[in-house]
Amino acid sequence: MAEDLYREVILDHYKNPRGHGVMEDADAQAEGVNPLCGDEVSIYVQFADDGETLEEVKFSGRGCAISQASTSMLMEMVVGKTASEIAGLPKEALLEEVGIPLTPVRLKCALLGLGVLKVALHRAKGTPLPDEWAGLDELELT
Amino acid sequence: MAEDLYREVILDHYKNPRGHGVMEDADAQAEGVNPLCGDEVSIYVQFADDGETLEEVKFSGRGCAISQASTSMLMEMVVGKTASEIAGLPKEALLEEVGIPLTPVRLKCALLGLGVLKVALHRAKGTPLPDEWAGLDELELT
Amino acid sequence: MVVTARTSLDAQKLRADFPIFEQEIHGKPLAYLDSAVTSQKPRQVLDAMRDFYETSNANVHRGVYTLSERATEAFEGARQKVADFVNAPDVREVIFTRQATEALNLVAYAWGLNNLGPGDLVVVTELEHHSNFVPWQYMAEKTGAGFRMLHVNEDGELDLSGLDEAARDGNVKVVAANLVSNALGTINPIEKLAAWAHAQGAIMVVDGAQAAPHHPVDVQALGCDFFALSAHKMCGPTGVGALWGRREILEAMEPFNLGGHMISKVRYESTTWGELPHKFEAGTSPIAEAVGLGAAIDYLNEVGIEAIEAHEQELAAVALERLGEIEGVTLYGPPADRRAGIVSFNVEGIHPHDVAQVLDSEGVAIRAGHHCCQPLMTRLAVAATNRASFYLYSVPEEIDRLVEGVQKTRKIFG
Amino acid sequence: MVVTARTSLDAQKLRADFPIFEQEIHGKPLAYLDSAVTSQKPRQVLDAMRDFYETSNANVHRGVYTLSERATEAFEGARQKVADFVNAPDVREVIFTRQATEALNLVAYAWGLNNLGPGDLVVVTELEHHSNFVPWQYMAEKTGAGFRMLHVNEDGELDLSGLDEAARDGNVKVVAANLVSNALGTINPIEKLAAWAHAQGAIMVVDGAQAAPHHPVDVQALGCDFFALSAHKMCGPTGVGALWGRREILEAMEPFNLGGHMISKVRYESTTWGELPHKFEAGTSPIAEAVGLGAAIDYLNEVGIEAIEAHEQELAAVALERLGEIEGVTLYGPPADRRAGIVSFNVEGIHPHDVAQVLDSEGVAIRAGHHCCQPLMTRLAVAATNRASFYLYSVPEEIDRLVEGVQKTRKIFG
Ligand SMILES: Cc1ncc(COP(=O)(O)O)c(C=O)c1O
Ligand SMILES: Cc1ncc(COP(=O)(O)O)c(C=O)c1O
Repeated sequence: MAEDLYREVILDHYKNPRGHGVMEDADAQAEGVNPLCGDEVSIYVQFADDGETLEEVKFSGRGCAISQASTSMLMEMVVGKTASEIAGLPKEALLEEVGIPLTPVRLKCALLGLGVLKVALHRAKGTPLPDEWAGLDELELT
Repeated sequence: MAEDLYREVILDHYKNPRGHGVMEDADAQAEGVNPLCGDEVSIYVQFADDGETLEEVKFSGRGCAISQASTSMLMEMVVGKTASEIAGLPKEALLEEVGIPLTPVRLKCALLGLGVLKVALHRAKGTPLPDEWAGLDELELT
Repeated sequence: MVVTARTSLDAQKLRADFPIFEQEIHGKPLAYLDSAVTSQKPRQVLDAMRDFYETSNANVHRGVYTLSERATEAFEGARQKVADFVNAPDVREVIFTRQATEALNLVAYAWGLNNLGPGDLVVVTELEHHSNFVPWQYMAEKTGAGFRMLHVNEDGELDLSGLDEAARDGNVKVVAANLVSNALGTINPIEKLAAWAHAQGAIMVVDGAQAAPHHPVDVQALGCDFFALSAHKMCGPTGVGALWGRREILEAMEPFNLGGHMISKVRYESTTWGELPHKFEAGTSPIAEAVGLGAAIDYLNEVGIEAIEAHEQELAAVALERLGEIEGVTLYGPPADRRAGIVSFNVEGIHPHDVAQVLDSEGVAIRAGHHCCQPLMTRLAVAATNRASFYLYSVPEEIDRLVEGVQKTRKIFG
Repeated sequence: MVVTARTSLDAQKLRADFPIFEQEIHGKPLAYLDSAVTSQKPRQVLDAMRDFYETSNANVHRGVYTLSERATEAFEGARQKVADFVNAPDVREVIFTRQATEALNLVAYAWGLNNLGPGDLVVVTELEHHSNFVPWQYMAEKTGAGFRMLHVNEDGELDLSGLDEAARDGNVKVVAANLVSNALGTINPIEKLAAWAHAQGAIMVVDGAQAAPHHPVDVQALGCDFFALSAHKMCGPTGVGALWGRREILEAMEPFNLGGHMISKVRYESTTWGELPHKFEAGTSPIAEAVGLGAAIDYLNEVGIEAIEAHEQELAAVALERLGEIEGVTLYGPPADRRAGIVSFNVEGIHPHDVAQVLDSEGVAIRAGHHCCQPLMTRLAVAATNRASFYLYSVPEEIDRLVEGVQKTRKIFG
């Protein structure tokens, strides 16, 4: 049973996170904490010359396999997309990638990175931050 | 059943309270309220020349049959006694006079007058006011 | 023949849901006419709580394991039921408290203490229960704000013409009123009070403790900013109540109780608060009790709040008429068609405690006292009243027994 | 042959009192190792509450009628049980609250807000649960008082040598500490802290939430001024807790929540407070919950608190040893002979949430998180730990399953 919870791809992203690191002089940046588990994620974005397209993204942080793997997967998903595309990215798209059943508590872990990224873009570009992200009600998006 | 609750003597004291009235220039005085029922009793004492013996007592107030009748009975009991005798008067003595079974709530009604009298004597003569009267914990003895 | 199409309920049948009626008091069946103070509980509610403890008991929100998920689902499900019950726009606006009293204190402390000051005014009504009176009186004193009371007329209804006078001496910041008075059954015009409050720039705080069990509630239609209720008066357990508050206000507010769960980050240097509703729910919540409240709401919805209200008003009308026929009985409050299922009265020359005591010996439970409304008692110039109050399980025979009991009391004291 | 004469309990037999163990989780029997967060409830407690609702439900103190008298007797009887349980000198010193958190807030608000000011200091410990940390931090900030934290050493035990340094910068007015740490199981030297506090003229506030369920409590021997506990951690229901406070202090204090029941006289002009304990119990109390707490205390007394503590310490010692043998496992807290039945640990490279998730799939419920002790987590330089905690119904096989689960987690993440 427990084996199904952590598919190989999750464990792989957890152990070998993509885009892991810190970016100096990022164009957009935010960090978030899931105070329930202590998951922490910081996300850094560098835009392409059009000032819209995400050219490079990095994340740092620590936390459970779900939060770190899903953020790693997110990094792969978003490069090359525009800020407004990501603002409109439904959480289901990420959850599909993650691909394991998640209880409400773990859902917050899985969506931490996406929430932080949306906040970073909202701050840098004024992209909308719909109310549903406030629904991640335990997140402190600072 | 209900008939047993209100013995003839209680009803008699209630309808014809002994010592009912107000005393100007009383030597000792106090009033008390039972905030649960709104029973109110004021007691006035005049001492004999020895400054110790209760020569005259009066009470005024309003409230339920138990509180008013028991205070009326108390008036008859205490005339001629000294302040320290009354300070030492156990509540059981009054309750025996009242002579009906009382639930904890009604007990507070029945003992209101005695509490007020003890406070009046305590103030005027410094007679002891043992902790058990604080046990009438809903009483505001002002 | 015309049949009036109106929702109705079968109180005699509903009684079977309430185990308490299976006993006798002093050899007589229990006639419980004190539902305004606390209601009896149907089996459905007791079962829901027991089932929670036996299958799902765990702390909420924090556990990764199955029991805790189940508990969280049950608890948050109850929150949704409360939100729907009062027509809250957002479930996060519903905060679980101990009871209505604590809900009102939450507002008085977390909003009042931080927003009131000299030159400001708090306006309450003469009909208030101490729980919506004393917190405001206290906060006014603590902060230097003024405290004003809106009076009632002879019928025990608010005299709204006094509002502008109340506002004369300062800046009205809070208007606090109950929707239904527990002492007289008066139904207050909250919509008008709220409109007036908002015109003054004040918040409107509604004590819904006596309304929620008996009267359809729509916080949006009322136009209020806060609404408080208690589970134990609406077929639910003791130990839980709820506060609904307008989101913007709740978000801008300081927290009340502090501790576990209501925080985001705790550092030696400083602490940041969690999101709604958690910010206001410090410590372990009354979890099983919230589940019980949810089950009570299900029960009330099934019976139908409108049907409950109509049933109670019918009983109150009969009681008013029958008691009014007894010599020496004074009735308080508005006419039958403008009141909830509450009947307050006095019997000449007989203290309410004595009336209630005689009634108890006949198995009839009514309230005798100031009903936590001393300012109103002062206005009525009485120390106390007798009060009979009805609920969905009340039946007309209980009114017969009430009337007979009052007559008997008069005979004993006659 | 020598038989050691020591009270002991038969956990396997006691389990039969707890209906929750009759179920399976993911096809496995439930191993509930999260009792530090909330305990499971024995049938005896659930029955007592149900019986109350079915036979005696009414509001307390105010009713003249039979049901209300019965309810009052049950409720005040529960207060007496709490008083005896903590060896309070006077039953009126016991105040029912929602939980330990609210009990501590009561002190922080009603005492702290009115007695602290610039130049004063509040001292808490690094081991505090947020519920005995944040209220003091907040009140210090509100009143301008200073806020100091007593640190722990490597073993997670308080370093009392830091006390005088804490006192250097001001007038210590409050010392707040738990008797048993929920994060590490540390048992704190309250007697010493209280003596030091009193020497400074400070009050000693003890968070007993984690102690009361597992450890004999004598507030007089501890020498503290306040002691807080939660029913739900000690086989009782959610929704109720208790504060014990020293009578002179309680009497001199302002009230906390305001409203019905806690008053003496309410007038438009001013209000006077009721006597202890009512002054601190505004509104309808958690009546059935208090009755449940009383039944829980009866249950604990029957089993024997000393036997419970010995049983848990035995389990903790085994768990520490077995977990310590697993590669990559770090244990936190004091040695087995100086701690309560709580075991906090981490597994190298695996986040506690992942450990707990794998364990849940094996039917083993443990806690993963900061345990509402973020300042301590900062000190330990971890975001979270795994925590297994035991109670009277915990059995050694559950430790086997815990150990196997940890090993399995390591394999998955290996
Ligand atoms: C030491 C300690 N203090 C306080 C609390 C808070 O308890 P409650 O949430 O019941 O108020 C807990 C419970 O987690 C605890 O373990
Ligand atoms: C109108 C009103 N407000 C407030 C209260 C207080 O309710 P609780 O004691 O449940 O907080 C009551 C109950 O008596 C009430 O009738």
